[in-house]
This record gives sequence, structure tokens and C-alpha cells, in this order.
Amino acid sequence: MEYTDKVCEYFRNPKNMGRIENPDGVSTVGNPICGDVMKIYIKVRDDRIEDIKFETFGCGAAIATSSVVTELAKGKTLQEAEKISNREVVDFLGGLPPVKKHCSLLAEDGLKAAIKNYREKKGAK
Amino acid sequence: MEYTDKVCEYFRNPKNMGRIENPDGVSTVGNPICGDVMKIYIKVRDDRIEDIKFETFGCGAAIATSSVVTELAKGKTLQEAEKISNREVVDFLGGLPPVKKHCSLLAEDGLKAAIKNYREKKGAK
Amino acid sequence: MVYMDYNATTPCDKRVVESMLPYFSENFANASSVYQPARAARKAVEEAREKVASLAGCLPEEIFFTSGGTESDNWAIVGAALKLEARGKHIITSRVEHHAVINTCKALARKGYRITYLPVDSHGVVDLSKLEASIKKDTVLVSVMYANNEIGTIQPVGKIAELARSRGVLFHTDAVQAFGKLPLRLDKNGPDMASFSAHKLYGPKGVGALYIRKGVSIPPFIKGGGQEKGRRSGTTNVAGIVGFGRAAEIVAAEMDADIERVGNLRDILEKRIMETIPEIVVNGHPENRLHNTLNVCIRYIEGESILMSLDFEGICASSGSACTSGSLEPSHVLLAIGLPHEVAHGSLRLSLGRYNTMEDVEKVSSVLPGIVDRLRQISPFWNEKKTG
Amino acid sequence: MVYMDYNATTPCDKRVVESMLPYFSENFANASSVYQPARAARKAVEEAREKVASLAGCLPEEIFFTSGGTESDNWAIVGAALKLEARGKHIITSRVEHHAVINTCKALARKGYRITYLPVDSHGVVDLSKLEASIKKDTVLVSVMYANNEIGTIQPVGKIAELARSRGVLFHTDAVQAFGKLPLRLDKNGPDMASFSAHKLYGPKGVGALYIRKGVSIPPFIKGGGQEKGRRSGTTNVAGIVGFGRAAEIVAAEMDADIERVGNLRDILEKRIMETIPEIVVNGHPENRLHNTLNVCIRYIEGESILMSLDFEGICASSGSACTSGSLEPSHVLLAIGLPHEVAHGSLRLSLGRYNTMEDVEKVSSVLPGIVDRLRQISPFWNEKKTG
Ligand SMILES: Cc1ncc(COP(=O)(O)O)c(C=O)c1O
Ligand SMILES: Cc1ncc(COP(=O)(O)O)c(C=O)c1O
Ligand code: FES
Ligand code: FES
Repeated sequence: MEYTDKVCEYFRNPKNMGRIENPDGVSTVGNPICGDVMKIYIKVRDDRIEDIKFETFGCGAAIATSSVVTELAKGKTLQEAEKISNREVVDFLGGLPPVKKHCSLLAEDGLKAAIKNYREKKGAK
Repeated sequence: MEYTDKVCEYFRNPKNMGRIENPDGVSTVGNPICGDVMKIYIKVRDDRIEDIKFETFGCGAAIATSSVVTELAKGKTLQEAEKISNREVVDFLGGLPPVKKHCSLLAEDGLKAAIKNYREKKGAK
Repeated sequence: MVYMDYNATTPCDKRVVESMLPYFSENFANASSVYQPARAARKAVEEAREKVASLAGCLPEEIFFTSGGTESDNWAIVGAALKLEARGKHIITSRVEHHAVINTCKALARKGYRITYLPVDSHGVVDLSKLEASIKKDTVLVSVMYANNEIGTIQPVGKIAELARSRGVLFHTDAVQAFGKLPLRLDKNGPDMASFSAHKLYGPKGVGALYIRKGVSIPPFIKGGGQEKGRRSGTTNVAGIVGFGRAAEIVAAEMDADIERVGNLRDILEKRIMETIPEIVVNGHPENRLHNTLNVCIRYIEGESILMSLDFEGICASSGSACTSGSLEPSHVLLAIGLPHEVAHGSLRLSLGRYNTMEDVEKVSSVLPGIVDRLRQISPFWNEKKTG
Repeated sequence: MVYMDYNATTPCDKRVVESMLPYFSENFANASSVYQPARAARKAVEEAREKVASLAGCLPEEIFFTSGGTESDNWAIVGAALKLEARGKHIITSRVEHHAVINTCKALARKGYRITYLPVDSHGVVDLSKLEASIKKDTVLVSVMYANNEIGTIQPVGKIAELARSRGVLFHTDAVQAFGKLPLRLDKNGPDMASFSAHKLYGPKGVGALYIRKGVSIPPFIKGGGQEKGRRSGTTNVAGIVGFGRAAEIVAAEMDADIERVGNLRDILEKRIMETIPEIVVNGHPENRLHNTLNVCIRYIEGESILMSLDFEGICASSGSACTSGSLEPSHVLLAIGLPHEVAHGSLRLSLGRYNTMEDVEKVSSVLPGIVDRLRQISPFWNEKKTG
């Protein structure tokens, strides 16, 4: 199992970690394969992700991909952000070892679930 | 499989090898276990083994024990010589490796068969 | 670099390498050949056998060299099963065994064997009364490890041997972690078979042994030219075996001092970590535990991310066992002692050895709290807990 | 000392030992661990895999490291049998295989398998039409060696592969003697599996490999921590594997020159011996024979006594194969090529290699006639023959 330098870099210095108080959307997703967990918080303004933060209990890849997905999403419209795939995240990191491919799903799922949560909340209002 | 120094010595410098022309007794015995073959020739005078020689097709132990058995027998009376056991030959050589124990049987059998042959010839006369 | 993963493997002692060197290019003969140089190789192998036997407290003729602990485990279990096929197809093992034992049992299960995996208590000790109750008419083998590689718990091997013997069942113990760390005395009151591996005691990788008690016989596992008295074929790995012998000899001479010194370092490390890091539990038996092993669960964070962080600081440690570090499952050992999935996931094994110093202990105990802190800060569980 | 037993084993090339040294005490990490030093070990292993694959003419991912040729043979045969159990229980092999193959087949025979031992002609070549006729509905595996260790005969492996493939039967070849002595190209037209051993090509003992063609899969033989992509468990023998890789690399670079030089020495030796010793026959195929192997039967005298006599002169040679030199049976290979028992008993194998010189050839060819003479003088058969 070898991580790329990029994965190590993002693991060591992840961006956007932590919480957002009173987020517009929030999600908690668990990885069905390993049981690791990720939370995503978003702040939305004009259909655009103004701020995004994550908390992750998971392996090195989970932390790195959490960081990357939040960076990719920040500033994007919700429609654009929803299109971010785990593939894109993996490519950004220069690949993941085969046994670690599933880790990137957490990132994709977490972001999508946070957006969904935002829409539901908004719809409910 | 380790031979003692004594086995090596007797293998390198065996005594009493060769044939006796017009022997008083002669034998050819084959080892039932490995198929090796030994021939013993004896010259008898006054019921005593005056001369003895061997030819052996066989392993190092077979050659060494051939030499030893002939040396032990030489000068002995037939009754004494008949009592020489393979045990005695093995002890004389300081032992034989387990897989090589059977080789010494060739020597005992060969000597006994040669004496028997002498007795039969004499009886027939 | 600070290496604290001695249960995964150990560096070869330089004296071991020294002892092996003549057997690569000079005394290289095939030990089964008839000429003089082969006799020298044979002699070296037999001397190594004596040294290994002496450390195991058994007879040299009870030691059969293999390619490592894994092969030894496979051989003992498959061999016993084959030998006693006619008597029954039930094998008893435990829930905390090494995968070399577990996966061999699983393969037998696919061939119709019934396997009982004994539960263990929260310290990792097998339940003797469950063992006793599990032995049935068709039971042919009990295989319980001597000491656990992850948490260091030492099993009551003597009692298991007694029980197995009284019921006429063979007993194998995976002693790979015990050999070289505990004084062993394998005799007629002990197990019938025991697995060893050289690379756990400063010997080379790819060499091990199976102790088979005099009077016990199992069919060979690797078949061929009839080496090792017909019990384990394959051209004798002379250099490797010589290294194993030398390693055993050194351990025998230095074991007491090593246990004292390394045990002391481990205790200091344990104390410091427990004092500085909250929400942390030590796994394994409080007393009956390998002197060098410290296994902790650091709650709310995950193992691999701890290891990676330590690695960035030049510290080598493990989480679960080395061979499954590519795996995603939390350690089966930690689950067996009753830890919940997410706690087991945060395990860290620090296993010390011959070359560790007080400095190493200081480095690890000074670096670890910061790492834990940082990872907890991004952990949803930790943050939830803090905010209630 | 004159060493002419390279088919039994070879000395480690000094460059091989050099390459291994850093992996004992410095880069000693367990290749399955997650930290940086383990990555270095892993890289070294993967480089070795590439070198071995390159010499075998196959892909790196088709190479699985084992503890030697014997284990590889056991694995291939048991693995194929297990995998195809449901399809049938018939295995075809030959009468001239190494005991690693023969004894594995015999063990399967005790478990209900039917084994066909193909006969060979007087040169030791298997009978292809018999092979074809032997393949039945329940045949699951053909295992025929690439080159024979005793007489050097090279089998028509390409044709066997074609035949096996056309009938949907797996084909394993014991290539232990071929690997490093013949240029191999293992591809989709060749065997499905092939066994190698490092110590036959100036690498260390206790390391080998099984080539398993892409697309073919057999269950693991040694089970445990899941090393070698789950196919061969046991802590990776990093130093040994690195040595194997280096050995393969050196052979690849020097093979052509070696075949030329060593082949030439062998030819001179053969010529001299044939000229000076009467009543002697060369065994093996006149052309399709390993360039380094000379196997002769010296009539009227026995093998061990020749070896002992050579040993006293400091010459290392063998009779039959090394692993059976404690045995009393004449070589099964020589019996299979049709030699009578007492002729087979007088066999001598001189196998040459990298470090042999013209001087060695001169020494052996000058010493051997005297030895033969002396032993014949005490041979009853020789004397009978002479006197008629
Ligand atoms: C308890 C235990 N058993 C078996 C093994 C396997 O030994 P080896 O790596 O020598 O195959 C190990 C270590 O890897 C171990 O810790
Ligand atoms: C043809 C052949 N197969 C298998 C083997 C066994 O290989 P190893 O000694 O590495 O187990 C040998 C040599 O010993 C051999 O010559
Ligand atoms: S292993 Fe769980 S997310 Fe990577
Ligand atoms: S092996 Fe035949 S007599 Fe020794």
C-alpha cells in the first residue's frame, strides 16, 4: 500500500477541518466498507458553497480526501459541487492504492449528503 | 551420513583385496537391501584360514568392512572365524551410519558362505 | 528513526549476520551431499539445531527447520489433521490466533472440519472451562498460541497441555512471539508441537522451526528430497539456519538482562502515555503479558492515521498485526477481547526490543500526545464528546 | 577444492551477497508494514520480482516468491489438484521428475488421485504420444520438468504445453534446473506454472518462486497473513528475495557467455573421460541437454565409492541427486532411461558452473581414471569380465 506524496501532504496539512457553527447543511456518512465516519458542514449563499468544513474519523486517505473534496467544493455552486465525483478527488491526489479506493467514496457521499441536507432544510422552511 | 575416520582409512587402503587362484573356499553374496555384491576367497590349512581375499562391488562401507572382516579372519581357525559377527566388524570401524548398518552384513555373510563352501567341497571329496 | 515494532520483525543482530556470512559463498555446499564440505555444512546445521533446542528447552532431534512461523503453523495443523483423519475432524483453536493458524483452520473447515474458536476474556486469556467443554470424541487437535502478537497476553499453556493430554488430544502452540521473549521448557508435560520464527529474535527472515515432541509424528507438509529426516524437504537453508542458531544462542545468553531492561522501558513508556493522553486504554493482560509489548486503544481516532503521523516523525509502530496492515478490518484480537468496533479501530501497538533506548521512549512519549490531539481535533466523535 | 556439483547447489555470487547485506540489519523492516522503511523493503522486493520475471520472460505479477523449488512444486501440484477437485482426480507426470514432484504426487495418490508416470526414452525424453493418450476426461494437471537435474535432458516443454492447452488441462513444469541455464520465455503459449529456486543460479538457499500465468489461479499452499497478494503467506524474506533478484540479473547479463564457456569445459571433460576410461556411457540426450551437465555410468563399479574416492582428492561430485545421496536405491532417473540396476549404481554426475576453470577439468580428468582403475581392481564384476 503506497500513498502518493500528495496524499501525505494533504494528510499532514489538511484544509477546512473543523466545524461550522449553525451550518446551512450538515451530513454524517459512514463508510460501508470500513466503518470510518465523516461529517461535512456547509454554509451556502446564493446557491454557492461559501464555506465548508469537515470532521473525519478515518484512515490517512479518508483525511486527505476530506480535505480535497472541501477545497474542490468551496466557492462552487451547489450544482457544480454535486458533480464532484470520487474519481475527481482520487485523480487530484495522484491516485490511491487499490485497497484504499473506497475511502474516497466517503468524501463524495459526505458532500452530496450535506447539500441534500441543505436542500431539505430549505424546502422545509 | 558420516563415516568414521577408520572407515575412510580402510576404504582408502583396504587389505586383502583381489583373488586367490585355486581357493579352498569361495563365496559370492549379494546384499538383499542394496544389491551390492562381495566375493570372498579362502585358503585353508589345518582348519585355519591361511589366506583370505575379497572382491567387492559396493559402497565405501562395503569395501571397508570387506577389508576388516578379512583381516579379522586371517590366521583364525574356521570355528573362530565363523563367530565373527557384523557387530564386531562395525565396532572395529568405530560404528557405521544408520543407513549403512546393513552393509556390514555383506562381510559376515561372505565369510560364512566361503567357509561353508570349503566344508562342502571337503565333504564332497 | 525510532523502531518500536519488534513484534512485526526484528533487525538481524550483527553477530547473527557475521555467523551466516561464511555459508553463502565459501561453505556453500548442499548439506545432503557426501563430500567433505557438505559434512561441514551439516555440522553447522546440527549445531544450530542444538542452540535452538537449548533455547526451547527441548531435544535437538525435536527441532525441524522450516521457512518460518507461518509454515510451521500450517504444517502442525494440517499434519495433525491428516494424521488423525480417521479419528475425527474437530479442531479447537482460539479467537486471538495469528492468521497463519486461523486461515489454516478455515481451509480445513472448507474440507469438512469443524473448528471451535474459543472465546477469551477481556485480557485475552482463553477460557479453560470452555476449552474443556469443547473437547469431544472427534477432537484431534487443540491449537492455542503461547503469547499474542498484538496485545502480548500469555496463555496458560501448561494447563492447556495438561487438559489436552488428559483427553488424548494433540496440542500445538504458536510460540512465535514467545520464543526468545519467555524462557521456554518444552518437555513431556508441555505442548506436542510448537512453532518458532527466527526473525522475531534477531535472526533472518524466511527461517523457522517446528518443535515436534519425541514420540509424536505427523506427516510432512512439504514433500520432496527427504531432508530433515524426511519430515521437511527442500535444500537445507544452511546460512539461514546457522543465523537462527546464533540468534537463539545470543538470546539465551542475554534474555534475563533484556527482559529487565526492555521491560523497564516499556513500563516507563506505558506510564508516560497513560499520564499524558486522556481516554486511552491498555490492552492485554496486566501481568501475564510480554515484557516488550504495549497495545493501547486511543479513543475517537483511527489507527492508520496515528501510524502515518508517527511515521512522519520517524517512528515505526503498528496497529493490528503487520501482515494485515493492508486490511480494513479492525483487529480480530481486539474485537475478541470485547472492544467495540470503533475503539478497536484506534489501536496502536508499540513493541520494544534490543536496540531501543530511553531516548526512544522519550521521543515517542513526547510526540504522541500532539499527534493524538491533532487527530482528535478533526474527529467528529471527539468533538461530539467534548461539546456533549 | 574442485567443485563440480552445481546442479546440487551453487555458491552465492559475491555480488549477490553484497546485494543482500543491507536487508539484514539496516533495511530490515517488515515489508507489510505502513511506515517509510517498510516501503523501501517493498520496493526492493518488487525490483527483485522484476528481475526474476525478466529472466523468466514473464510479467512481474506472475512471479510469487516461495521458500524454494520444493515448496513451489508442492504448491503447484497440490494447488491445481485442489482447485480442480470437482473436475477430476487424475494427474500426469513423468518417471524422471524430482522427488519434490514425485512425492507430492504420491501423497495425492494416497488421497485417491490417479497418477500416470509417463515413460521416457533412453535419452530421458518423455513420450509425447503416450502423454496424449494419457489425457482423460478427469485429467486436471500435467507436471513435466523442464530440464532434468541428473542427466540434464531438456523436455519438449513447448509441445507439452500445446498439447495440455488443447485438451484444457493445466501444465506445470519444474524449471528449477532450467532457470538460469536456458533462456526462458514464459508466455501464453507455455506452461501455466513453473517452479524456480534461487540457489541453483548463485542465489541464496531457501528462496524460490512459482510462476503462475496471468489468468490462472490456484489456492494458496501456505496460508496466513496474506503476503504475496494473498497467495503465499509468511513474513516476506526480503534479503533472500533481493539476493534472488540480483542473481537473476547477473545470470541474465552473463548467460550467453557462461553457456559458451561452461559448455566448452563440459565438452572437453566429457571427451577426455570417454577417451581414457573404457566401459563408460554418457547418460542424457546428446543434444537437448543442459550445457553444464555430464552424467556417466562407469560400469562394474559403484557410485558412492567413486564419490568417496573423488572426495579424497578434493573433488565434489554426485551420484543421483544430492537429496537422495543417503539413499540406497539407484537413481530412478537412470532406471527410467532403461539402465540395468547394477549399471545405474555406478553413476557419476559432474555438473559445472561459473567458477570452474580449465584446471578443474584437467584435475578431474587426470584423477578419475586412476580411481576407476583401483575400484575395478577390487570389483568382482570387472575381474570376471576380464578373465572372461
Ligand atoms: C504469533 C505469530 N504467529 C506466526 C507468525 C508468522 O511467522 P512468519 O512471519 O515467520 O511466517 C507471526 C509473525 O509474523 C506471529 O506473530
Ligand atoms: C529439478 C529440481 N526440482 C526441485 C528441486 C528442489 O529445489 P529446492 O532445493 O530449492 O527445494 C531441485 C533441487 O534441489 C531440482 O533439481
Ligand atoms: S479505510 Fe476507512 S476510509 Fe480509508
Ligand atoms: S550400500 Fe550396499 S553395501 Fe553399502
